[in-house]
This record gives sequence, C-alpha cells and structure tokens, in this order.
Amino acid sequence: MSRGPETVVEQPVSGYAASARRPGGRGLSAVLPGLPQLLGGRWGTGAMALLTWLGMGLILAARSDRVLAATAGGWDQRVALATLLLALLASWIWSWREVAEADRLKTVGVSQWDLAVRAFSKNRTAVAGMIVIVGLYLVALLTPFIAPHDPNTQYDLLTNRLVGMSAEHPLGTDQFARDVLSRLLYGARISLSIGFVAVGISVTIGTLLGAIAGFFGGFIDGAIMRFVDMVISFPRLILLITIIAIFEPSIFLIITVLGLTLWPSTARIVRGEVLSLREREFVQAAEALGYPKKRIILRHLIPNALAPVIVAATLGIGNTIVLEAGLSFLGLGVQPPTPSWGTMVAAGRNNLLGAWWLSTFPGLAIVFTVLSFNLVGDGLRDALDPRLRS
Amino acid sequence: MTQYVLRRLLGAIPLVLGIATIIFFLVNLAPGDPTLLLLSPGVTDEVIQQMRENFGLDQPVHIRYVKWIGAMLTGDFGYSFTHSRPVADVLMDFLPNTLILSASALLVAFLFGIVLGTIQAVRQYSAMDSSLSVVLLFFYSMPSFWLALMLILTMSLYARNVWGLPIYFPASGMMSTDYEFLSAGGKLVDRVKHLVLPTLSLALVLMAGIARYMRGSMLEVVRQDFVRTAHAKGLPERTVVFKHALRNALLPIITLVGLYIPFLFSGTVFIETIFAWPGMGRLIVEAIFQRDYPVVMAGAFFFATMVVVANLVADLLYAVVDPRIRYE
Amino acid sequence: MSDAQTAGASLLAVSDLRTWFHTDQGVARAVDGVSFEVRGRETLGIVGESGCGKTVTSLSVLGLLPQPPAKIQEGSSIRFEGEELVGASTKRMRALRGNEISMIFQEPMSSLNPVYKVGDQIGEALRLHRGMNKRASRAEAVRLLTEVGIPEPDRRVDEYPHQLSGGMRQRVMIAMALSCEPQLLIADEPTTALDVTIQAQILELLASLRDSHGMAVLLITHDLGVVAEVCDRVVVMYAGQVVETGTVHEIFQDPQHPYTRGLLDSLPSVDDPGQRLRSIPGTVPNPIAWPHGCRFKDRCSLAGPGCEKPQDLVELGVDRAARCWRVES
Amino acid sequence: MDMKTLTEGRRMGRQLLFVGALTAMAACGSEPVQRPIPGVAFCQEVLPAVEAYVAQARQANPVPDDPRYGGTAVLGSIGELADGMNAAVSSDYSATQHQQFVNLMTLIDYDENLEPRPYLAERVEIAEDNTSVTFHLRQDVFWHDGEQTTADDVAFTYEVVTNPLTAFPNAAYWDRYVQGSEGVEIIDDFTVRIHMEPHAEFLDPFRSLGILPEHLLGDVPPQELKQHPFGTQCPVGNGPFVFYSHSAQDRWVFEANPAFPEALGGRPFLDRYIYRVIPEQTTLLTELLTQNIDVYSGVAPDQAQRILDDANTELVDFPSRQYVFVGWNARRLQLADPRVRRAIAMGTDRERIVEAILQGYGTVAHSSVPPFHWAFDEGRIETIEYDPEEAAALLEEAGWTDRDGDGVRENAEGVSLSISVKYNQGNQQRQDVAEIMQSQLADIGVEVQPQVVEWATLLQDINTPELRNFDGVVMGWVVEFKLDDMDLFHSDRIDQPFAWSGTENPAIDRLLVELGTAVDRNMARELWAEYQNVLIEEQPYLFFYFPSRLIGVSSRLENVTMDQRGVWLSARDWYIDPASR
Repeated sequence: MSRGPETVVEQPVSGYAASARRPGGRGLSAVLPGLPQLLGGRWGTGAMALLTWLGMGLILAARSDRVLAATAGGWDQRVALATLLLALLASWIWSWREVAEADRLKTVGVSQWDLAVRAFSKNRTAVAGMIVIVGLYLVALLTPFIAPHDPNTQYDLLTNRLVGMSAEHPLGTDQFARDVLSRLLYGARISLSIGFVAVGISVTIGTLLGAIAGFFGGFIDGAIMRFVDMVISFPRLILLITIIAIFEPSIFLIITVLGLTLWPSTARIVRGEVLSLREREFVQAAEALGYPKKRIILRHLIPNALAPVIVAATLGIGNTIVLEAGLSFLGLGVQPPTPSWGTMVAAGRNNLLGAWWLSTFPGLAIVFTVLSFNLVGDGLRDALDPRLRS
Repeated sequence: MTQYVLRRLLGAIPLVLGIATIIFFLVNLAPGDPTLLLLSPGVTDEVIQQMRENFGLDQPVHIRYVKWIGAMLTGDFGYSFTHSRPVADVLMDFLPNTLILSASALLVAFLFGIVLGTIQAVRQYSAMDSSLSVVLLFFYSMPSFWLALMLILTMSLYARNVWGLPIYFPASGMMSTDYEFLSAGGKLVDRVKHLVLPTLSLALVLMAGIARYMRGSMLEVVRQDFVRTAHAKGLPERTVVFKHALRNALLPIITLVGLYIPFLFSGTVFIETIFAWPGMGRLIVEAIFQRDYPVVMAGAFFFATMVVVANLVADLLYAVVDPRIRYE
Repeated sequence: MSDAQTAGASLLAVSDLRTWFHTDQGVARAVDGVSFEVRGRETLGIVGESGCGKTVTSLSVLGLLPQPPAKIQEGSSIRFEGEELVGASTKRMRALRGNEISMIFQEPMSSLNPVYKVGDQIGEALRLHRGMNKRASRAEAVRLLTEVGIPEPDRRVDEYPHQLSGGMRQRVMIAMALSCEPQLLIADEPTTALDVTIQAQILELLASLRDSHGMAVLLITHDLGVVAEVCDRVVVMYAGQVVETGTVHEIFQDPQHPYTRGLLDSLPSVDDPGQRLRSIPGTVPNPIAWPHGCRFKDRCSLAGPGCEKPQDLVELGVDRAARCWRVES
Repeated sequence: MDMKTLTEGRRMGRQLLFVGALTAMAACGSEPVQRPIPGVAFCQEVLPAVEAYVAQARQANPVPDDPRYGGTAVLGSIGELADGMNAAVSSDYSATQHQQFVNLMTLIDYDENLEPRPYLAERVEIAEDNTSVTFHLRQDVFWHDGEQTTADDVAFTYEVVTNPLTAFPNAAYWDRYVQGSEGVEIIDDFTVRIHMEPHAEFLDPFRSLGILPEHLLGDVPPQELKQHPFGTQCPVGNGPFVFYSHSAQDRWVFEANPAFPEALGGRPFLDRYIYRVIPEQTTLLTELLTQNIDVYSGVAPDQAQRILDDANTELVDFPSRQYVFVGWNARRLQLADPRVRRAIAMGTDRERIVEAILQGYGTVAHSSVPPFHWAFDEGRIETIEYDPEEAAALLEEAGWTDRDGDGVRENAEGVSLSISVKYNQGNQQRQDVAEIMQSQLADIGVEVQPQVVEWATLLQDINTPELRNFDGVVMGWVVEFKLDDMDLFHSDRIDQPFAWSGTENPAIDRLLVELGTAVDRNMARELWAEYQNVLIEEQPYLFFYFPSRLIGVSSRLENVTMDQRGVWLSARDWYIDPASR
C-alpha cells in the first residue's frame, strides 16, 4: 500500500485576470479599447471592440466632411451619425469597465446563459461569424459615410459602362455605369433588413402558435398542427410568384409574404420543446402554485424553448437572404433601381463571361453574410444544447 | 400497418384539396388572362370571345372550380393552354425528369451528408470538424442558381476551353444530340454525364443541412450507455461508430426526407432553368407566368401530394429502422 | 463466502492510480492515488458514496474513459495477470475487453442497443473474440440466456431490448459479459436501478455464475447490504482515495475509519427497528479543489488537530488498513 | 375526329419515359432507330405512315456522293416553339419560321430585296383590278406521309385561318380578304384563286402562312385545332425537313426529307437538324463555346464580344423586324400635349442608349417602318435629335416649369410632370430603357418612375380599354413586311385592346386608310414618307430602336445566310464542314 504524495497545488484563478491587473491595463484600454482583452487571450470580444474603435476612427478621419454634414441630412444620415457615436462609446466603455472590475471566473450563480456564452466563445468559427455580422450591420448603418458614390447615379454610359475594377470604382461599374461598390453597400441594407424582419415576423408567429399548440394540446393543438401541415406542404414558390404577380413586387410585400410562409418550421420546433417542457416538474410546480396559463407560457415555457428558436432564427435569416436572391432570379425581387444583392446577382448573370464582377461580388457578399449567420447559428446550437457540450 | 397508412392518406386528402382550392382561386384572381398573351394587333372582340370559350374561361370562377374538382377526381386534369395537350400527358413528360434529378440530388446529398456529419461528430472540435463545417456552410449559404452558374463556368466552359482538362461536363440538357445511336452503356454514361452538374448544384446546398443534423444526432447517440457497452465488448472504434451508433443516429435523419422534398421542388426551378432541364419546376413557374391555369393547378396538386407522401414514407421508414416504433 | 487465502496470485493489481479530468473550470482529480488487488476467484467490493471515484476507477481499468477530458496520470499502474495495462496498445486493450475482463453497468434500460436483436448483441463478442459464425454464436447465445435464467430463450433471443423487463435486460447484460468466459467481471452498481425483489435474484445469479465459472468479480456499489451478501473483501473509497480496506467480516464487525463507521450507522438494522437512522452530515467536496489534509475532516465527528496534515494509509494487518491518524497500527 | 376520340386516345398504353430513358436497353447501334411515337391515337396512325414514306423515299433518292451531305446541326434558343408547326394557331416568331423554312411550305417567299418569288406556287397571277390572286402549285411536292400537296390543302388552310372559330391570333393579316370558303375558289387540282379587296402588299400574308395537310386536319372542328396533337406531337409537313420527335421545353428533332423537289434544291445537306430550348443565356453561350450547339439564336449584346473573340465561332448580325418603343397614354394629363411627348423624345439620347445597351448592334428608330424596308427613306423624314436645351424650352412653352424647385416641373395647376414607365419583369433590355430614361429625363425636369410588372398583369393593364392603367409602357412589336398601324393609331379603333396611345389625329387616320389600299409600291413610298413625318410630329410612341438580331454560329457550320427574312432562311442549305464532323 503506497502512499500518494499529498501535494496540494494552489488552483490558479484563470490566467486572464492576472495580466489585466498589470498597472498599464487601464491606460491601454483607454487608448485602444479591446487591446487588453485581446492580449489576455479573450480574442473574440477583444477583436470586436478594437475593430469597432479603429473602424469608427477611420470613418471620422476619412469622411469627416460627410459626418459633419450628417446633422443636417435626412434620417439616413442621422441614423448613421447616431450609430457612429454609439459604436465609439460602447466599445470604449465596455473595454474600460471590463478591465477595471477584473472579471473573476464566476463559479457561483452561473446561469444557463453564462454557460452558453462561455461555450460559444470557445467556438472560434462562431465568434468569427459574430464579428462579421456585427461588422455588416455597422457597415449597413454607416453606408451614407462609407459609400464612395450615390448608388443610382448613372455616369457617362459610353465610357463608364461595364468597366472593370479601378481606383475610381473599386468594384467596377454595372450596365448603367453605376458604381458596384456603392450599390453593394446600399444593397446590404435591403438584404439584411429583409432577412431580419421576415424572420422576426415568422419567429414571433411560430413561437406563439407553437407554444399555444404545445401547451394546450388536444383540439387546439390538432387544429394548429393541421394548419402548419397545410402551410408547409404549400408550394411556397407558387404562392410567392402569384401574390407578387397580383401586387407589384415591393420590399414590404416580399418581407410579409416571406414572413408569413416561413413560420411553420419554428412553430413545430417550439411545439416539440413545449411538449417536453410541460412534463417537467418546474412547470407542474408553477401550475400547482396557481399561476395563470398566460404567465406560465410567457414566463416559463417560451424562455426555455428559446434555445432552438434562436438557432432557427439565425439560420432563417441566412435562408431568407438566399430566397430573396432566388426571387430576383425570377425577376420578382426588389424593384429597380433600389439595389439588393439578389437583384444585382440576377441582373449580372448574363454578363458572367464578360463583366464577371457584376454577379460575383454581390454573390460573394450573400455567401459570406449567410455563412456568418449560419456559423453563429451553428455555434449557438452547440452552445445552447447541453447535450452537445462535451 | 396498412390501416395506419390508409388513415394517414384519408387524413391528407382534405389537406391536399385545401391547398388546391386556395391555389385555384389565387391563380384565377391574379390579373392577366391566358388569351391576352396570344393576341396580336387587329384581333376582333369576336376572336377574343371565341378563344376564351375554347379555353372554357367564359364561365364564372366557381363553376370552373366545381368542374375542375370533378374532373380531377376522375384523373382528368383538363387541357393545357400553352402545351395544347392534356395536362396529364404534359405531367407524364415532365415528372420523370424532375424525379431523376431530385432522386440523384437526394442520394448524393444524404450519402455525403451522413458520412461528413459522422466524421464531424467523431472528431468533434477538431480542426477537421470546424474546417468541414465552414466548407459545408459555405455551399449551404450560396444561392443555388449562382452556384449552378459558377459550376457551368468552371466545370464546363473553362475546363474545356481554358484549362483543357480531359473531363468536362455538358452545361445543359438531359442527353446528347446523338443519344439514340449510343450503345446501352454509352447511353447510361451520357445520362450520368448530363446529371453531374445539376445534381451537384442541388446536392451541395442540401449536404450541409444533412451533415449538421447528422453531427448533432451522432453526438447525442455517442454519449449513450449502449455505445459504452459496445466499447466494453472490445469492439473496434469503426464497428462501434458505424454499426452501433450510426444506425441509431440515422433515425432522425430519415424524417429529413419529408422536410427536403419542398425545398427540392423550389430549388429545382432555378437548376432546371439554368441547365435546360425540362422538369416540373420550370413547367409550373412558366405556367404561372402564362396563366396556364390547368397546369398550375395540376402542378400544385402534384406537389402537395408529393409532400404528404414523402412525409408518410419518412414515417414508415422510421418504423422500418426503429423497432421500437409500431403503427397499429 | 470463498476463503480469500486460497485465491492464489493477484489477478488484478492497481497501484497509485490517478485519473484526472481536465475541464475548463480546472483539473478535477476524481481518482487520486488508489491501490488495491483482486485475486483469482475472489469478489472485491468497492463501496462509497456517488462521486467518490469508484466508477471512474472501474472504467480506468478497462480504459473506457474518453481521453481528451480524462487522463491517467504518470506513475499509475494497473496490472492484469502481471501485464501493465496503463499505456497498453488499443489493440491489446480491445483483445482484453469482453474477453478476459468484461463489465456490466447500472442502467440496463439504456445499456443495450435498442435497434439490434438481443441475440445479435450477445453473439457479437463471441463472433469477435472466438471467431464464431452467426449460427454458432446464436446457439451459444440461447445457451447463455438459459444459464442466466431467462424463460423461453429461443423466442427471447430474437426479441428487441424494449420487449424485455429491466431485470431480464440485466440478465442479458450478464450473459453478454460471460459469453467469452472472462477471468474478471467488473459490475458497476448492477442492481441499483432494479427494484428489491429483482435485485436479490440478480445478486444470487452473479454469485452462482462466479462460482460455476471460477471468475473474480470487482463489484462497485454504494449499498453495504449488497457488499455483505456477495463480497469477500471490501475497499471503502471517499473523495478519490481509499480510506479503509479489509475483509467483509473485519469491516462490518470492526470498522476503523470514521467514514466507514458513518456508512454502517446509516444502515437500518433488523434487530433495532425503532432506532432513528443517523446520516453523515455535509456533502462530498468539489474534486477541482479537494480540502487540505484529511478530506473527510469537515464531515467527521472525531475531527481534531491531527486532521490538518495529509493522512496516510495506516497498515493494520494483512489487507487491512485505514487512512486516519487516530488509528493505531 | 371530335374531342371524345381524342380523350380516348389518351388512355391507350403510353411509353413511360422515365422507365424507358434510364434503363432502356436500346437496340444496338447498327439497326436504324425507330422514331418515338406519342401515345395519342392521331399520332399512332400518322407517324408510321411517315416512317414508311421516309424509308421508301430514302431508297428512291440515294444520297448524292457530295461530302457536304450528312451530319447533325443543333440550334439553341431560349424559347419553346409555342403551338409548334400548327400554322393555323401559332403566332410565335420562331415557330412561324420553322413552319416557313423547315417543316411546312409557304406559297411564295421573298428574295434579298424583298420581292416575292415562287416557292410552293410556281406561278402567281394577279387580276387586273387587284380583286383576286391565282396560285399555280408545283406538282412534285408531297406530304411526308406520301399524299400529294394539292389545291385542296391551300383552300383548307385559307378557310381555317380566316374562320373566326379558329381564333387565329394573326387573323388581322387577312381582314382585307374575303373571309372563309367564299374567298377561295379551286380551279383545278393544282390551281386556286383567292378573292380580296385591293390593298397594299396583299401577297405578304402568303409569305408567312405555312400550308397545312387537308387530308389530316380537314374534319377537325376549327375551335379544337389549338388543342390538336398535330401542332406539337406529330406534325406532318411537306417541307425540306421531316418531323422526327419533340420533347416539350427540351428539343425538336427533324430529319432530311429525301424527296424534296430537285428544282427547289433537293434534299437538305444535313441528315438532322435539332432545335434545343435553353432558357438561360449564359448556358447558351457556354454550349456554343464548348461546341455542343452550332447556332445560338438571340445572343445578348453584352455577349457579342465573347463570340467575336472565340476562334471557333462567328457572329451574324442583321436588323430584325422588331422595334422597341415607349407607348405614351395620351389620355393622361401630363402626356396629352404632343409638345410634351416631343420634348421627352428630345430629352432622351437614343444614340447613346443604342451604343451603350446594344453595343451598337441596332439602329435608332424614328417610326414603325424598319430601316431595311422599301418604304423607309432616310432623306425624306425630319427626325427628332437629342437636344436637352430645346426639350426644356419646349416644355416651358407647353406650360411645364419647375415652380417649387424640387427638380420636377409642374403645370399651372401644380400637377407635377411625373410619369411611371411600366415594363415586363424578366426582360433585361426593357428594364435598361426604363432606367436610363429615368436618369436622362431627370436632367430636363421630367420625373420617370420605372415600374416592373409581371407580363400577364401588364398586358391586362394596357389592353383593357376601361383600365388603360399606365402612363408609359416599354414594349416591342414584331412587324411583318406588310406594315399596318391601323389598330395602333387609327382613332376609330381607340377602344380596341391595342390602341394604347389613344391617338386621335385626322392626318394619321387619313394616311392609314390610303396606305391600306395603295397597291403600287412607288405610289405608296410617297404616302409612307408623309405618314412617318406626321407620326414623328404626333409622337404617340417614343420609338427607341430596331435591335439587331445577333446569332452566334460555329465555324464548322457552312452556308449560313440570315437576314430580316429570317434566321432559318437557308436551313435547307446548311452543311457541316466535312473535316470537323
């Protein structure tokens, strides 16, 4: 019977906190927010703060004239100005507070969300996706400052039409001699908003109906589920084309139609979750305490069923953007001249052999945006689903 | 079992009829009228009226609906305005082409999806896992028509003209122009050569979805006790994963078949247009644009039935694979 | 109860086994220097509350712990018939598993693959280790089912796990484990998930098969009643360490370590029914940060100054020891 | 053959293409491959007869040992041949051309300077008082099922086309002829006379009307002709190519007619000619550049350069008979005044648009008369040129000034000069026109809003007399050689579907009537010059351009001549360069 050496090793608190406490930490964060976090190994959030800070600084320096003029400009410019200031402030304050309070590894009161966030930040590709998305929305909001030209001005048709990449037009010009880069930036707003709002509508409807069906069961559940079956097996493309043919294809029409046809899958997910949750003790306990049904659904069932819904939502945004591109392929996309990535890809497809950049850049924009949403969705799925966490 | 199947089918009939009815009124309410498309200057009212009569468009909508439902129940889908043929014949021409394309796309997508998903699960959080998921998601995030065009440019045009590769694929059509004169073997090779690019365009997009489901399902199964029992029996890793874990992990994947049929249908519209593949997707979209009501109705009816049948088949497959499920 | 002395050379010798888990919250030292021996034809019981590291010990023997989080530290040694298993090739380990050493688990409901017939799952080890063909392995499976007391084995062999009761599934697990006549059977809480009547039948079956097959059994349990009934010797584990070893008789009659005494006091005794059961206060500490000195000191009624320094395992006789400074050698 | 038997036919056994295609162990290569026969009763009777006739004709006319004979040529285009070879119901441009030059025959056709010359009719007599035309048919022309082509066929075709029950879309071509059976008189088996009132270019309709076999379609009720399988499933023609097979939306296959009359050039060089439907233009270009197709009909201007650069392909371009225009709805307040319409014409730089959008493959249009047409004489018409200052002045003069400084002119009552220009979705060139107008006209204070509308919806908006829901619409007309704007601009027809512009101009009314009856071309030229000037003055349409028709041709295909008469004009003479077969 040998005796095991009883060396007790002092458990180090996670390495990060130690370095931030170095005297220069605070000062460094004041000048370059996000850098201390970056050096301390939490590269995800650190990079985001630093990039935002530097990006905004660059805009201020390069486009100060437009920024100053923005105060008087339309709501477009004012929104851009607000975003600019907000982004600067947010990254600075966050980095400052974060460094100061030397976040200690929380072992007490670790909520599901903390666990999820920690698991998510471990997943490199998901964090990269998150950074791209935040960057995209910032760029979309700040387009009035960033875009080199007005998206719709047609320069001289003879000389500027279908010209390749040049200093003047970094991504070349389209068949109306318009600047492709500017149209890409303004197009981002359309595509991103279509994805966001359409999924917003479909997720809300889906969650509500799913929760009601799951919770009440019986006849209500049957009715809702039959309706879901009906909508799912509905040839969505025929519905889309016919409706868009009846009323002219405007962004709002596309968003509402997409929103109203994408909700069934979310409804099914939520119903499944609610059905399993209902059996769990804490719901029976809530019923035993006499909580009204509405409160149980909203306060207890839906928050717990949110995990798969969030995942479905992020994936949904990606799919909606791709679907919008598909509609434009059939000529039913957003009305010209407003640029959307889908219409740009579809419009450029005949020149693929000649002016290849017309379709390729918007195509790549769609792919990388949707890819980021999917990576984040994937990361969330792994982080939120306890069974998948190793 | 058959009793269950009957119940499901009977249950589905109102669903399919419901869809058909909605589409009937939707398409008929859409402005525009098939006769308008065929006219040219100088046509007299009399001619327009005659044409509408020929198409049976002169009766009010609800009468046409009752006639249509009646005829449909006897299997007669009426006459197509644009194809000037019975719709049933038109469908018989186009249906096989879509089935060939969809079947091969599903096959390729499920095959690679399952294998890749399993690899990802077995090597979770490894470099392989994340790089594979990024590559798969890269294709998943791509509009299928754009992927199709890129494939044509690279694997058809540049492969032959620019890079001079020995193998390149035809960019359109289902068979070569000298198809009838090929030997039996030659015919098969020709058909497969024409299938490669369209199938890739569809399958690459589907694959990522399937791989992700498979990865999730595999991760769940690999953690279960019977996998540990299999290891305790001294079985090699390969047998544990591919015999014990895989079969259990496949169960939820099978239900995906039902989910992917609707996607396949809308996806094929773009692929069929780009690869000049005479399939149902193209048929129905063009029918909508030309207000060819009978074809649109038949197409929608066919699509809804296909989804119902696919879901039923997926559920039955579930019972075949999972002994715990019995349908009485 | 077979006599320990005639057991002969040690079949399994575990010395200074340390199995740690590297999690992002820190290193959990689940098994922290465990040593014991199992001799041929002998039944050794490892007993302790859940979380004391007894299951991790058993899984370490067969090398079934997934490597990235778990890691068997340097200096640990597991010898089976003299052959060192720590660091053995996976091929060698596979040849042992199910053949020389086999294992049954706690959850019969989920330990069998739901989509394969019972007969196939039993026959699999035979086909692998004995190279039997399908027909022969199926016949042997039917014989094994009869041996473990399952009625109508010819019908049951083609049924699926969900068609059998919990008790029957455990019998199938046992049949599977015994199919290749192993020398050592590790049983990790085999009866915990079963109700009492079935529990007794399974223990009786285990004892009779052990004697008829002449195999050694390493029984992992938290139930002292099971230990008393089946085991020859006992190892009591607490907080990843062995705190007391001895024959069943010595442990039950003369428990040395306060933790062992605490376990025994919480047992309802037949001859004193009305007596209130005393339970051990407090809970098992967090393996990421074991307390200094004696790990039981916060819950021990005899805690004193001597408990602050790390406790050694004090020899009290042949195969008899306890990890407490109060014990006199 | 009434409707009932047709539906009977459908239930007979039908080849399952799916099973056939994938697993067919076809007869080995050596044996001649049988043509697929659709399951419809009509085709079951007709096609075997064609098969027999072709086999017998092959025996009777062995292939001359000239290297040019043999091989298969493939032509790809984006659209299906709507209504196929059924000349009595089809109005599709490509389908009509296949009827004229490939499968059927027309009584006459045009030479290079658009003068009629004999084809099916070897001699044409015109009555002094221009009230009738007599056609003397060739006697060596046979239908592909062996029947001889006679005057009965011509009479039958004429009666069907002029019978309102058939609802022939281009019925307007024949409105100056005596309708139905009274209008046609069979003199003898090979002579037929058609009666008419004297009018301009009365021979033109006979150039585009394919003659149909009376012995096959004679007893089909006119209203069922459109649904008859003859058109798309088993056409029987008498032209240079025999119909072989057709799979919808995919391909038409024709094979050489061995017994085509020697005098008309004899058997085509090609063994087979295939028409493939490929909806995507990028795919079409790829198939041409990778030599899977020999002719790409309908090349997009932006793709032209690629074809010129490629060593193995040539680009054929010729002015087409189609013109693109923006029709103005004069019923709208903003567009009622012709001066406004003329100002808009001056504010639009059409030269630049043709140069930019069509890469120069097209000519600016000033009226509905195509530049290659004999009635067109550049010198005699005062065209409107791009002159923004003049346009602005004209708008000021018409009372439209920018009163509130928002860059858009308003009239006295404050109505802004803002007009929507609708175009059908999916047509890239028409979208280009609308978008460029928006940008160019903004410079002269005219706000243009392009509006994409789905095709059928657009037709309803502009064709429905009560609706006329549009300001401007980008459209295109394909004209025949007999030009007739009667339905577009004549004020009596202002409530007909196609009177979009709502033009009420006495000068135009007078000229349209006179032009309709001007038999002699020289006299007509004067009237056409005057008409074009009045049209330019009135500006019911802003005539944009006559796009050139661009065809990509592989260099291995020889003898390809194409011009405004048609793409398939010389299909009979195409041959594959023997070296690269």
